[in-house]
Amino acid sequence: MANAQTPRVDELEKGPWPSFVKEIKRAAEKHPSAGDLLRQLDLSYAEKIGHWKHGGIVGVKGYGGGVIGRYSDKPEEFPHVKEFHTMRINQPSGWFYTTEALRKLCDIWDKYGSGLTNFHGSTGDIILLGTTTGNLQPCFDELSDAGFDLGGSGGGLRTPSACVGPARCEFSCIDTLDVCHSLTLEFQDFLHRPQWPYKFKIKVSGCANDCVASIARADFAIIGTWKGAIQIDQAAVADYADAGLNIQEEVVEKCPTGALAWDGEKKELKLKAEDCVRCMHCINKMPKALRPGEQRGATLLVGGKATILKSAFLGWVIVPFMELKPPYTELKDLLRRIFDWWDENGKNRERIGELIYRVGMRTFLKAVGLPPVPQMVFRPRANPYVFWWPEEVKRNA
Amino acid sequence: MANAQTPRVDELEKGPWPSFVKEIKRAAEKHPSAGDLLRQLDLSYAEKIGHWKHGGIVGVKGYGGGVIGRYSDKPEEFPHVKEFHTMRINQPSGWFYTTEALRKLCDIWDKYGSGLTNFHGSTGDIILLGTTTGNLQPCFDELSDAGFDLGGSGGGLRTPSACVGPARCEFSCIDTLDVCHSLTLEFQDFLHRPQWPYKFKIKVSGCANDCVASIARADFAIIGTWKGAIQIDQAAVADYADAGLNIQEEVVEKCPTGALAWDGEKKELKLKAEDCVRCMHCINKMPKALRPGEQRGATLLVGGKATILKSAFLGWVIVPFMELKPPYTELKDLLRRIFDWWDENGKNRERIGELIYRVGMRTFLKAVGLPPVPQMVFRPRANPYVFWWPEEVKRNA
Amino acid sequence: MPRTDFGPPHYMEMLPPVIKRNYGRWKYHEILRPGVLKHVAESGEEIYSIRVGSPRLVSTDFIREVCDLADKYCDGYVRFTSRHNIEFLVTKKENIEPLIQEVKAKGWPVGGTGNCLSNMVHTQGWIHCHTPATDASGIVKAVMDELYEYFVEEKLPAKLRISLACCLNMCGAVHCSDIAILGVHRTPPRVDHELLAKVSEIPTVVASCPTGAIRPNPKLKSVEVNEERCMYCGNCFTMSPAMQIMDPENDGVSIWVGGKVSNARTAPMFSRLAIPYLPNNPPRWPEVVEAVKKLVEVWATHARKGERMGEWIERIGWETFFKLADIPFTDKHIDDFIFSVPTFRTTTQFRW
Amino acid sequence: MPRTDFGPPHYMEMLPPVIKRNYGRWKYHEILRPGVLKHVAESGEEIYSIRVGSPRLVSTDFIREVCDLADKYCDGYVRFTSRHNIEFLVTKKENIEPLIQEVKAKGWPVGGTGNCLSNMVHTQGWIHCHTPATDASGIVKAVMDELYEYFVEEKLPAKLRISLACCLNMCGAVHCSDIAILGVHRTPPRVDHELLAKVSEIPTVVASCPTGAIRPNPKLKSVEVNEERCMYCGNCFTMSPAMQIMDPENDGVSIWVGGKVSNARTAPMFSRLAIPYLPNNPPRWPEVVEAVKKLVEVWATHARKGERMGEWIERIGWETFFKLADIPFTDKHIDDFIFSVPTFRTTTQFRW
Ligand code: SRM
Ligand code: SRM
Ligand code: SRM
Ligand code: SRM
Ligand code: SF4
Ligand code: SF4
Ligand code: SF4
Ligand code: SF4
Ligand code: SF4
Ligand code: SF4
Ligand code: SF4
Ligand code: SF4
Repeated sequence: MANAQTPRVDELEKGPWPSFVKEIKRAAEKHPSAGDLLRQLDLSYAEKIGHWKHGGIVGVKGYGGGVIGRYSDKPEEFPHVKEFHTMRINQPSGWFYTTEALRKLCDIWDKYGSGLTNFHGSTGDIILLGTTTGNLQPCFDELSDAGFDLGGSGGGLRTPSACVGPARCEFSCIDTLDVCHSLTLEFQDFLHRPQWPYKFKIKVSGCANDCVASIARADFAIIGTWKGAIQIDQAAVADYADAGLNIQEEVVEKCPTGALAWDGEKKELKLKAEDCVRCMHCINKMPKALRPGEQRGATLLVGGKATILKSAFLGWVIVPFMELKPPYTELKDLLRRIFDWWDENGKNRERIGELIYRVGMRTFLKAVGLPPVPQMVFRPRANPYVFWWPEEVKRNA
Repeated sequence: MANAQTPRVDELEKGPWPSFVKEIKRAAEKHPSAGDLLRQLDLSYAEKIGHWKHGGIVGVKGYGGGVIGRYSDKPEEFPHVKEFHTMRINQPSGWFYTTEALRKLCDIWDKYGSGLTNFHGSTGDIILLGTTTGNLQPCFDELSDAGFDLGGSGGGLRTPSACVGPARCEFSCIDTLDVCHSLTLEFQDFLHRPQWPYKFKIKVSGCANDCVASIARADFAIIGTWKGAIQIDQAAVADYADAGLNIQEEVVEKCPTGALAWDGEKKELKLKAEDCVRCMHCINKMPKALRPGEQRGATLLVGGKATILKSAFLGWVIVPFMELKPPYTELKDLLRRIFDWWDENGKNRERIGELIYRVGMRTFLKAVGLPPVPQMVFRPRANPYVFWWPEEVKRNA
Repeated sequence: MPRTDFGPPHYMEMLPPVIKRNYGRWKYHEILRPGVLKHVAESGEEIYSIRVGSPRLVSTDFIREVCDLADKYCDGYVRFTSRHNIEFLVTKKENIEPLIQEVKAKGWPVGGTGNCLSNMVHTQGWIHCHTPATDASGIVKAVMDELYEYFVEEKLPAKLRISLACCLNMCGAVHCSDIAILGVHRTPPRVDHELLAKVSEIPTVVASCPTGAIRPNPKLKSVEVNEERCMYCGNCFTMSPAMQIMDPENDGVSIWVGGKVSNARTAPMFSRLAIPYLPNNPPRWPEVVEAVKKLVEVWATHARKGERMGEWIERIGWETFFKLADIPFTDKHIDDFIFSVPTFRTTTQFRW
Repeated sequence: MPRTDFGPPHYMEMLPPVIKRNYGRWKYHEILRPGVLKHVAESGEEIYSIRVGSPRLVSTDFIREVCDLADKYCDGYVRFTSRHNIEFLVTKKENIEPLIQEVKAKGWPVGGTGNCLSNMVHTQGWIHCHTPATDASGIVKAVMDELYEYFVEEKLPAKLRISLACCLNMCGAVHCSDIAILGVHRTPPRVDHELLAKVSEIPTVVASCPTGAIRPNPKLKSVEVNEERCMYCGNCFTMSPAMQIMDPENDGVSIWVGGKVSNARTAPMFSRLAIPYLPNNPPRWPEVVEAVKKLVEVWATHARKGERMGEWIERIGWETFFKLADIPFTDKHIDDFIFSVPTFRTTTQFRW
């Protein structure tokens, strides 16, 4: 037991929020590696520095990714975490589980690993935290029998994820779970055998609330939206008003484009449909009364990512509206063209957004065959450094 | 006379707006160079290309700038504009003139030049358009006797300019004319003997209306502002209301920060002074009723410029508030520190804004001794690429 | 050879029957109380989701406990959210109360919905990564302990999303959070010349530096860092173990505010620098906890109903924010990276 | 040796007595009608300014005519504005009408105040510069002829400021105008190798290119242009006459909209690309005149009272602007220079 040996981290057993230290200790009861992990962590707390060595490539047969190699830099002191690799397991769309599936996972992990997990990793995978090099293959074999495949790592497609969508949300304009699953299956080769300049993430949200943060965290964001007017049930609007919702202040005045007006006398909400930018706010506030318009589809954005190297980017609109019906051929074709172009033109460790920034949106659009539309920009360029394609000017003598 | 020979430009004698072609023709009556200018222009209209050679350095004794050398590339065809240099003459602050002074200028220019001018150039100078190399010095000598000095050109200070300010505008929070004149005199050496990496422009506006476009067109913009609440004459506000001004819609709702409220019953305008960002809008709308607050001074901005090379910049706030009283010592000292730093660190053809962009605002602020304040930015940085000065971290072994 | 490329389990196999029946045909939802969502389908069927906070770093036994409850009250179905909370999916209304009682008895918090603080998205830290400037789970625990009330009760002006990432790689995607805690290095990498010569290619290491701070040192078959140009991003360390960037003396934590992801009302916004540095002070990082708490409170006190942190700050202006939050503004707050210029104030409009 | 460095005439010598007496003590102003301002001092004294449009490129005789009028009606004082209009400074109210009559008789327009179009700020063009992509005075004359009514009558929603610059140097500072006309080159410079070898230093020419499109050609003692990377800025031509950029076949005019300078209501804004290219069609550039007129009219029709062009566009969104203005949106409208990223739409909020 780790107890007396870890005075610093033990402090984190206190307090109302559930304690990861308790969890590590629970795992340590069965798994010596969990005990060593906690002791090494306690040392880190004393010294204010991590104790893992740099990287290390390990894996399972047939896959180029899905495992993060990790080695302690104090293997003598903490022999059970000498090797302590993470397995990334592709979660089911929307993170729904039967208890049966979960129990199977736990059993396998108790057999081969540290008994510690992240439910989930911040890309969305099931993170099985810590096992030895030798255990990777047998563990994967059993996982595979149980129906669980590896997720992504390295320079390839990363595990796509999707919001709960049509499974439990009335706002969803697309079948997020199916889109996510279908893309995962379609592009598994890229997911399992990294072959690109860098990572590529796809996330799918059913509406502009963007509950998987796709615009911030995915190179390719798929966000449900609609055309046509919001569907309004005026009686239900009146009910919200009667129930005390201040529609003028809390709904109308917060509409970003002033598309709404509230007639307090008639208890009628008026919409200038052409001004609505589908931000979801009014619908969020009155889900019983308002629903997205009837023609559903998605806005596609490219380029979202964290800060390395050219600073963080939010995704940029590249397709304002695409209908998404299985088998999602148009979407998949577009993705393939994007992958190809990026693969061919991207430098090592250059995310697609950075490549587009470097060579210009016009080059990207031309290459992947998308028409430029004003929805792609907040505002047009302010500098006169316009490029002309050779065919657009008269040839000089 | 140029007439039949210039069929294209002659078209521009038609129409209600006063015609520059007529002006050239008027000058051509006395000055053959003006006639040749028009004929060369007509050729340009035919060929859609300019007919001036590249650059050419000419000048007057004791000065390094103030003259733009210009030579026709068709000297045989248009011998009178073989040499056709422009003299930039420093205008008086605010572009006020006695007719006496103007007549003197005209006489000198008729004697030595083409009889053509720009009143004024877009930096603000009086532009005497076109003379020969030989005439430059005698022309300047007579101008100098008449009290007119040269303006700027090349890599140095450019002729400062100022809005009409206290001379005729009730909004002015500073003595724009005096600031402009005083800075011009103080820094004449930099104006007349260019010695810097590139040009440097100063413009002075009395208030945020910025009638000399200083924020867009000056490396260093001085814009009058105030502290404390706008002074409100409620009776005069009521008069505006009575006269039909829709104060709610045209004033209150246009306030960028919602600092105003209109009590239509009491005919009272209420101001949340701490929210006022001194945009001038309400004062513009009701000059009889509202006046800037009592503590007057200026906001100083640096970096404004046109597009070459790193794209156009608008000026950046570097001093939110400085009192400006003659002899403007604090202002002049700051300018001197800025000149020195830029002179030392700027690359050839690098405007100060571009230098600051290249090395970082923090380097600039430290060098010129200005404290960082949040008024300098719309919002703080979003990337984590923070530099620490060596003295701010513990030294490593 | 085991089979490969079969993909994740099909989601349909994981959905409770009520969801399968009403898939894509939900009508509306209500939040009954913090942590309890009710979704009503067009068919009239209902599902209740009980949201429960999780430390995310959990043992298999924890998952089994979750399964036990799901078996007992949810016909064996459960889900996790995009912020790593657990959602028990209840169809029988009468199961809600007993489930919540059992959950609470375990010391697990119910909440995180509506205008609550939700779970903190976070990363590995000293638990599993090789480049952290701080720990992840430890700070998260300390912060969530302190802000516990905001998870279980709905008493904030709007949603509050706090995230943490332990280095500039920002795995927690802290760049768009209401409040973000970000581990930062503050000193240039120290080059281990011997190791570098052995394991790395010099051009790769040189190219890895976004500021061009690394130049070759052919003599040592290694590289050299121009310390003045280094902004401690750690990218060279990612490329080479010989560029050690962890520094126990100077590593620490920065605090960012005002980010958001959703498109509701305002466009998504980046988090922006509030506090450039706080020391690593394990096990409970009191300075960090205190700073985050103050930020939550100053926002909760001043914001209007429905105003996310960033929306509030944009309304009052960052200059007012720094004043109200009592945070010193330094040269570090002024951007000096690629896109700095559009952040500079190009107007005389500002507050004193 | 003549004296040097004596500076411009002191402004005080140039001010009419009424201004000297009331300097800094003006109380308010009114616009009596287009082109006629009345300023009232705290002392109760008044000054009337009659604003008169000028072609800016004027002969000495024109100035003398102005002086004649100023002598007759203004005690010998006159000023020019920052947009190159003339302002006659009248103290005697009874002088206003006769002055205006005389001005009009000369064919000079009175106006440009308040919600009028003012004079166009512009540049040299083929009259005096060595790098223009178009003429200046000619287009200005053609446009002002067409928009004349907006100068002399106040019938626009707000101020309208049109500017013109004849090349990317933007001497007219068109970058912050409601409507800007900008001469553009569209083909890379043609290198005159012989000349270059003679007059220019290769490193200087190479360094002059912001996109790094120029590389040395040591063989020819000259340079070479990578045409794909050139965006025709003309900076290399400024540095070397051997880099000829003027191209009669392809040079022309672009149109920009929505800029403003003042801080009133909204912060200053850059003008943004509306029409990437219109041909040079002297002497009256009908395509340009037509395009500008259409822009003025679409704004005048749709904007709310008091809304500058850019304020109107920002309210309705650029996507709506392109629709209403009936201007095709092309890849050229999407920024691809240094600060492009912050212009990309990072939200799902947009109009169809
Ligand atoms: C369960 C979950 C989706 C999932 O697939 O897991 C989800 C579910 C719902 N979200 Fe969400 N959101 C979820 C993550 C998010 C995220 C992502 C994140 O936080 O990382 C966002 C973006 C946050 C941001 O902007 O920074 C998000 C922004 C929203 C919004 C917009 C909030 C706003 O006003 O800015 C709404 C609308 C609302 O709450 O009124 C919303 C609304 C909803 C609704 C009401 C949708 C519905 O009708 O069912 C769901 C219950 C909300 C609640 O908790 O009060 N959801 N939601 C996620 C729960 C995470 C958690 O455990 O806390
Ligand atoms: C495990 C995880 C954090 C977690 O605790 O949840 C993680 C862990 C690591 N990330 Fe990450 N990233 C994880 C999600 C993210 C996210 C969030 C997301 O995907 O939504 C981001 C931000 C979004 C993005 O991709 O931009 C993220 C941005 C990075 C970056 C910076 C990428 C960039 O372009 O800015 C790196 C650096 C790199 O790849 O070299 C990185 C690198 C790493 C490495 C592999 C460290 C390295 O330098 O090689 C970390 C391994 C830790 C370990 O030992 O396990 N990780 N990483 C997340 C993956 C779990 C999963 O598969 O579900
Ligand atoms: C005479 C002049 C100053 C000078 O030193 O020469 C001047 C004079 C006045 N300006 Fe101006 N402005 C003058 C150029 C400018 C400029 C610069 C420019 O256009 O290049 C601007 C910035 C334009 C921009 O934003 O793009 C400018 C933006 C303003 C504004 C703000 C307008 C707005 O709402 O955006 C006001 C306030 C107003 O008109 O209500 C203003 C107000 C005024 C007032 C009313 C000030 C006063 O109390 O005397 C003056 C008469 C205005 C009128 O014409 O209706 N002045 N004014 C300039 C006349 C130029 C001309 O001939 O048209
Ligand atoms: C005469 C004038 C235009 C006019 O018709 O009014 C002018 C004319 C020239 N400008 Fe300018 N600029 C003139 C005001 C401006 C302005 C406006 C201003 O000062 O408010 C600007 C924009 C503001 C700025 O400085 O950024 C301006 C930005 C440029 C630039 C680009 C600078 C940049 O950093 O972007 C150049 C290029 C250069 O200097 O190499 C330039 C260069 C030139 C040169 C010297 C051509 C060259 O490449 O060497 C032009 C000489 C024309 C000639 O033959 O007379 N001129 N130039 C203006 C000066 C008159 C005066 O002294 O009053
Ligand atoms: S993104 Fe929209 S559809 Fe998806 S869970 Fe959130 S609110 Fe529902
Ligand atoms: S969805 Fe958003 S933009 Fe559309 S009407 Fe509702 S609040 Fe306005
Ligand atoms: S800038 Fe202000 S003070 Fe100067 S003229 Fe314009 S309105 Fe008057
Ligand atoms: S000056 Fe501008 S910000 Fe201040 S109260 Fe008036 S309108 Fe509002
Ligand atoms: S944020 Fe940095 S230290 Fe933390 S897990 Fe990600 S890569 Fe590792
Ligand atoms: S830490 Fe970043 S900036 Fe510093 S040397 Fe390494 S790569 Fe360059
Ligand atoms: S804009 Fe260009 S062409 Fe026109 S005057 Fe200025 S430098 Fe010359
Ligand atoms: S025109 Fe500009 S971009 Fe083209 S080669 Fe010359 S300097 Fe480079």
